[in-house]
Amino acid sequence: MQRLINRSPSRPLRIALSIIPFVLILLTYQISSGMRKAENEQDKLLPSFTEIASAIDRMALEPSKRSGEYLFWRDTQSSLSRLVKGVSIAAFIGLIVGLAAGAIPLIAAPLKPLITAVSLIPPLAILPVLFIVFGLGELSKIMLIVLGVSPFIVRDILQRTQELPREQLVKAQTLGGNSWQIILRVILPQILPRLIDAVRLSLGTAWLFLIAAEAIASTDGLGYRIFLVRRYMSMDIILPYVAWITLLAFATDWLLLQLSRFIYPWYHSEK
Amino acid sequence: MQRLINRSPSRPLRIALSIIPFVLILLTYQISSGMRKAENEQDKLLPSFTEIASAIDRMALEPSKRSGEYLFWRDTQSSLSRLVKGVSIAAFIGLIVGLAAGAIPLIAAPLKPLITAVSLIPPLAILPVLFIVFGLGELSKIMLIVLGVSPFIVRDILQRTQELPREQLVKAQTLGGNSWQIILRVILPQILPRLIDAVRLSLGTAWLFLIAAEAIASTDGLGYRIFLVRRYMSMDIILPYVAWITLLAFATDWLLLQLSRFIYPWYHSEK
Amino acid sequence: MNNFIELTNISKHYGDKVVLERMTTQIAKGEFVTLVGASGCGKSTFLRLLLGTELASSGAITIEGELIEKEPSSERGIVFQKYSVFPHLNARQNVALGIEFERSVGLGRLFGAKRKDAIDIADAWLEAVGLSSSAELYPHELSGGMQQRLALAQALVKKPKILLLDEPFGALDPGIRKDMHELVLKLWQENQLTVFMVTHDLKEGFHLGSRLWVFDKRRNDPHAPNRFGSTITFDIPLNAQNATRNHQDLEAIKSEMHIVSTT
Amino acid sequence: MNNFIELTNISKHYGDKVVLERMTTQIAKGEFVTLVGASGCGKSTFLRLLLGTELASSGAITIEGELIEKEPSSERGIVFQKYSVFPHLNARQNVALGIEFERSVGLGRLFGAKRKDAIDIADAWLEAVGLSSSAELYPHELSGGMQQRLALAQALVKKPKILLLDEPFGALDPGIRKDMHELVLKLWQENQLTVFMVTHDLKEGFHLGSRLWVFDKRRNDPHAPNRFGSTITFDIPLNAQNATRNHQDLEAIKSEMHIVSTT
Amino acid sequence: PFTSPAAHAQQQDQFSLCWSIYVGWMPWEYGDSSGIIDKWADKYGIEINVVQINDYVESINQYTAGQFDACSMTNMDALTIPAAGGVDSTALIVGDFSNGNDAIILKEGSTLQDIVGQSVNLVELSVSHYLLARALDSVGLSERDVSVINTSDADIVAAYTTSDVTAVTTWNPLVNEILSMPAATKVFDSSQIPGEIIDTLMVKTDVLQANPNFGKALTGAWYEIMAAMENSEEVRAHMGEASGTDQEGYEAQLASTRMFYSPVDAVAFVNSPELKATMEYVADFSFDHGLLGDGASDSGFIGIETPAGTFGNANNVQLRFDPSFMEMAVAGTL
Ligand SMILES: Nc1ncnc2c1ncn2[C@@H]1O[C@H](COP(=O)(O)OP(=O)(O)OP(=O)(O)O)[C@@H](O)[C@H]1O
Ligand SMILES: Nc1ncnc2c1ncn2[C@@H]1O[C@H](COP(=O)(O)OP(=O)(O)OP(=O)(O)O)[C@@H](O)[C@H]1O
Ligand SMILES: [Mg+2]
Ligand SMILES: [Mg+2]
Repeated sequence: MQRLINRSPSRPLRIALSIIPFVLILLTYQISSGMRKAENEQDKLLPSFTEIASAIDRMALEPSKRSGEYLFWRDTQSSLSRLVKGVSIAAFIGLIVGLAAGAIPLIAAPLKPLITAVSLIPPLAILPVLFIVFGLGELSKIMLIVLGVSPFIVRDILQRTQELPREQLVKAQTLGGNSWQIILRVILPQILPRLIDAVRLSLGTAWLFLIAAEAIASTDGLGYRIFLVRRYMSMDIILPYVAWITLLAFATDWLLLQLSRFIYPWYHSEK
Repeated sequence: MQRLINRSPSRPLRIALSIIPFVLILLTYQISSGMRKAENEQDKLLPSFTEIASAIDRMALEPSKRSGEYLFWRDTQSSLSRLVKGVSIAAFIGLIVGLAAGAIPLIAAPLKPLITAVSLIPPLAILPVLFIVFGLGELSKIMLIVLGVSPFIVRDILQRTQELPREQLVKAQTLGGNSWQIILRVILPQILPRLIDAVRLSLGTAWLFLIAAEAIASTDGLGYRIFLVRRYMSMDIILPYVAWITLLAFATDWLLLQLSRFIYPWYHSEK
Repeated sequence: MNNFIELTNISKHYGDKVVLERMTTQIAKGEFVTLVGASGCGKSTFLRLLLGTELASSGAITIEGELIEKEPSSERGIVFQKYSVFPHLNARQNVALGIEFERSVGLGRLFGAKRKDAIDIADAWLEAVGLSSSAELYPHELSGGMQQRLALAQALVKKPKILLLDEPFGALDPGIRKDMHELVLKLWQENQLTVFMVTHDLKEGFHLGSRLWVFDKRRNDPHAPNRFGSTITFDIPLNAQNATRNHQDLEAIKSEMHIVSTT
Repeated sequence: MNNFIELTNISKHYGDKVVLERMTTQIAKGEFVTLVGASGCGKSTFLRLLLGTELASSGAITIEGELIEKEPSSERGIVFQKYSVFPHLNARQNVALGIEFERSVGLGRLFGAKRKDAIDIADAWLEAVGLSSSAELYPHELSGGMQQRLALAQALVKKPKILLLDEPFGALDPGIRKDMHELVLKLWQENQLTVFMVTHDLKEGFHLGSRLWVFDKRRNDPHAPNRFGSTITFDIPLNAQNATRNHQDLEAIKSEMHIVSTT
Repeated sequence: PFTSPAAHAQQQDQFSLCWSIYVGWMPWEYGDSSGIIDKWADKYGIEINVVQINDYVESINQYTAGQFDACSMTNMDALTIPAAGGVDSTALIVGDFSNGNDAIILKEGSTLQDIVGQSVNLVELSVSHYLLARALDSVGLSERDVSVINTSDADIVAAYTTSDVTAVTTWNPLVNEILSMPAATKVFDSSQIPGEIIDTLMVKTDVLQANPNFGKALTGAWYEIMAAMENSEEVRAHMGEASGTDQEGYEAQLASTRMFYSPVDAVAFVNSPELKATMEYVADFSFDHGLLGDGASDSGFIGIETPAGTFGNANNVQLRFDPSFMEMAVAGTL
């Protein structure tokens, strides 16, 4: 009899084990839903799977009566485009600021305490100030994401830059590189895969802020739809939307990882 | 002339440099506020420092007419108590689940995909379900924090546990330890300082969820007050509250670090 | 006494990669086997088979006639190059841990008189490895050499039949190494251990061992480097008396290994 | 030729801790100085002073009569034990980098014919260190020994006057080391370098150097170990001819160092 | 927790009520903190738990999901959330109607017609949306003539300060805040459709039927609070502070609210035939915007019972206006 800490499940067992919790959750849901439906046929809190399916059908496969659009896809597209823009800007800011501060001590000195302070401010609490600076259009939604995730990315990149082996920077100097050349050819290319890591870590927060932003003022988007239909408690729409967001979050994370593995094989085999 | 990447500011220069951005921000604020006030004396968006001071005075130093309480301090107390409870529960869950899954492969198999999925669900989108499961009392606010941060802590602790050098576990086995003893005497004590790290990293998110929870169902707390006065756009109250939250977040982080340094000196000199 | 440990046709492969190939040998009780060989040739893998953290792909290992336990156990002690001691315990606690595991099944922690007892034993072992004055220090407060001394004390407190050492002094200074050699030889003799020690330093292998093994591939397919595994290519009995013989062997193996490692 | 590098009364301390103490010496052009000494005695610190990443607390270092530059520059090449090559560049790019820095001030990157040129030079150096067939490989695809060869090629492409080596072979296998020794000696002779090499392996020091320095504390205050710093306690001229002399020295220093490192 | 209290409610002696911060519902806060509700609950031998929920929609959702027996909401939300979700609800108390509390405000332009082509920020599918639809209708326009941007009520004041926003429809105190800004013209408000936006206390019909004492206690308490509120500045100051402003601010909101301080007025309002007509408008609007559920084939899919008669499907009545408890208050039999 092996010790518990030494026993690993075989591959088929592992797959079986990993499915079980999901099956259990679905079962629990179905039972709870059935119980509520038995009491109130029109209960909206826990819709049956048929209701959810018909809601998906309505949102994703039939054009909306009012606008003729496939709402689900339009929401997805708007949200993803906001997410991508917001995260890209945040990544760009994170890269520039984090790299500059990480590589140049004279920049780190004034920036570090400021970044710490900014990262601690809850952006949702100062929305009005954000509105006057960025207005209320697409920009403000994107900027909320940027504000939500860029402090994290900046801090992360700053730290990763400072973690690069000192030896490399010394070596680059003995090869005659000046500061700019070293940043461009030694530090930057090594930080890029780490930037992807940082982006992956911050995606959850980005989704959070995206949904919050779409709840503030919007005419489409996954977060918009969730908050809109919340007004009449259409959980049959909310639940598949949430599941979809979860799936999208998972997919973006996975894609970024594959991308990074593909472009930066040296980074992934280094570890 | 030294390369930029080699030049570090002296200590006094560094302090001076780190103060500059804050001074600049305050100045920008004062000028913007002045400009808005010049246009509309009643402007509430960017209150003058005197207005802010008088709001602080009113909230923190004078008892409320209605309840006789010092609102600011009561809000602080309520929020902090929720935060501490929520984060403690999340840390506890994170420790137990993360440690068990990290140390015992048979537990990791079913749990890992589930944890990944749960960590990707945006809790804000399924608020109605959460409130129904946990009610609307103190519990729901605390649970929202727990749901918001425990997936992160679980994943982090799981990873940290698996990162402990394999050699240590082998060594412990050659010393005759069984799984339970090894978890108790070798893994757990080494994970505790890492738990403090994880908690520190998750404090920002915890504040976010606390504020969200207080905005929805609460009768006191820092988030509640901000939400309450937001409809009157009382920025003279909101801004000092936000600054206070930022300060509290900074202080809790700092305290945790000191605590960890004090209890686990071996951990901090290891790195 | 002769067949304390027996290996019969042991092979080990990871997927397609053959690491060890058909090894058959016997080890007598009380031998000090030193293992040398190029990096990646499978020395650590061999120790892991003896330790029980890996299973042989084929073949059998017996100790005193019984099949080896498939998990690490207290009859086989180990010291790695690094991470052999627990950073969260001080020197004394590190050594006492093995006793606590044995005597407190539930908590793995002793109290009161039992604890006192365990501490006494631990202190005796710290004394034996020359760490008496550092009993209260944590590993991070000890030098590399002191940490390895501690790891030895920690392993020996369980009175293992077999002691496995995987480049225990690989990270130490030459000066300090010499002391460690003396210590290991002393502990080996005093505790009637059977020792397997991997080293990168041929001279160390000759100096310490009562028997030296060179691991190498007997066959090599340049187009499929993973096809063949290592085995014991030299098995040299050593003893302190015939130093000249040893010296000749050293030179012979040196040139041999040179070829191996650059092909 | 005699006073290529001059050190005058060099001391280095970190806060209260004195690491190096009043070192005065001269090094001729083309010497191969090997540095040995206990761990932490200040060998790397000494190299850092020569390199310009640290400033001496007092005293002066001159090269060809001029005060040393206070920053690393391309006249002083370096190879560390690890991290000397850039993981994101393949072998050829690693070597070409030094040329690109020189010929493209703005981007540090060459294109077209200029790039072709740089690649040719890089390939010649890869050839010189025996890495021709690995030009397209990334460091993580190279063995430890190949990485150090690459690091040497990368440093030498800048034609430095001084080459600093900080335990360049510390992480390599004994077998591979031997090849590296030959390579370093070859490069030293072919390029008329002045070499400073730190090593933990006394034999290596004797074998490679034209001059061997032992770093040690001349004085020691047991109650204040930080009070006194190291300096050059032995300065032994070596040459391949008088091997016996060298051997005696080796034994003498060995026992000496043993005492040093355990006090 | 997923099972709601039994659909066919039995007698119980513990009840819960939720309310959210709004001018017409602040009396619940006062009733709770002053002990008036406890007093009336004691009188009928029951216990009433009063819970404040900041987020209005969340409070209705929680009520609809079965967490509360009673909840304060508008007539329209009562139709589209609980009634459409199969939770048969009765308007136990009709406390007031909006008489200017909800308004359309333009930055540029002085008449409603100027709104054509503008984006209007409002809480979509709320009474603001309804008000906008009614207003447009009144001048021969339709929703197609504007574009609607869903904007959270919490952010609408701040949103108005940005140049992106040119028109909003919202409620008090947000209306008063926005009107205090330099460029803000009120072009339409709820006083022009009086009696259509009604603030009520909804109670689950089955709970009420099984437990008339719950209805009596609430009604009794409400009108005691009303009396105190009408007569005491101090009480109004208290309510003002609890809603995050002061007495002055609160009085300003009251000015545009037609409070039914006396049950007589409320009873008369509920009994009038206009109520049925109002609910018809509301049902039309809700149906047009898909708020009555997928199954709804027309605006009468859900029956609405008023003293003046039932609108829509009499076999699927889910929303009832029942003046009987308020009548007891008139008669003094509570
Ligand atoms: N778990 C594993 N999966 C696949 N290959 C492995 C595994 N463990 C070891 N190997 C491979 O087996 C070979 C032998 O490894 P091992 O660690 O035993 O070598 P070693 O002789 O101890 O080398 P070194 O001197 O560098 O410690 C190596 O090529 C290694 O890549
Ligand atoms: N930046 C620093 N601040 C403080 N002390 C330092 C610093 N750098 C080195 N030291 C100390 O100076 C002493 C000499 O360090 P150095 O790295 O030069 O030793 P070394 O001889 O190279 O040792 P090793 O053989 O282990 O590489 C050590 O005791 C070290 O702790
Ligand atoms: Mg090994
Ligand atoms: Mg060194």
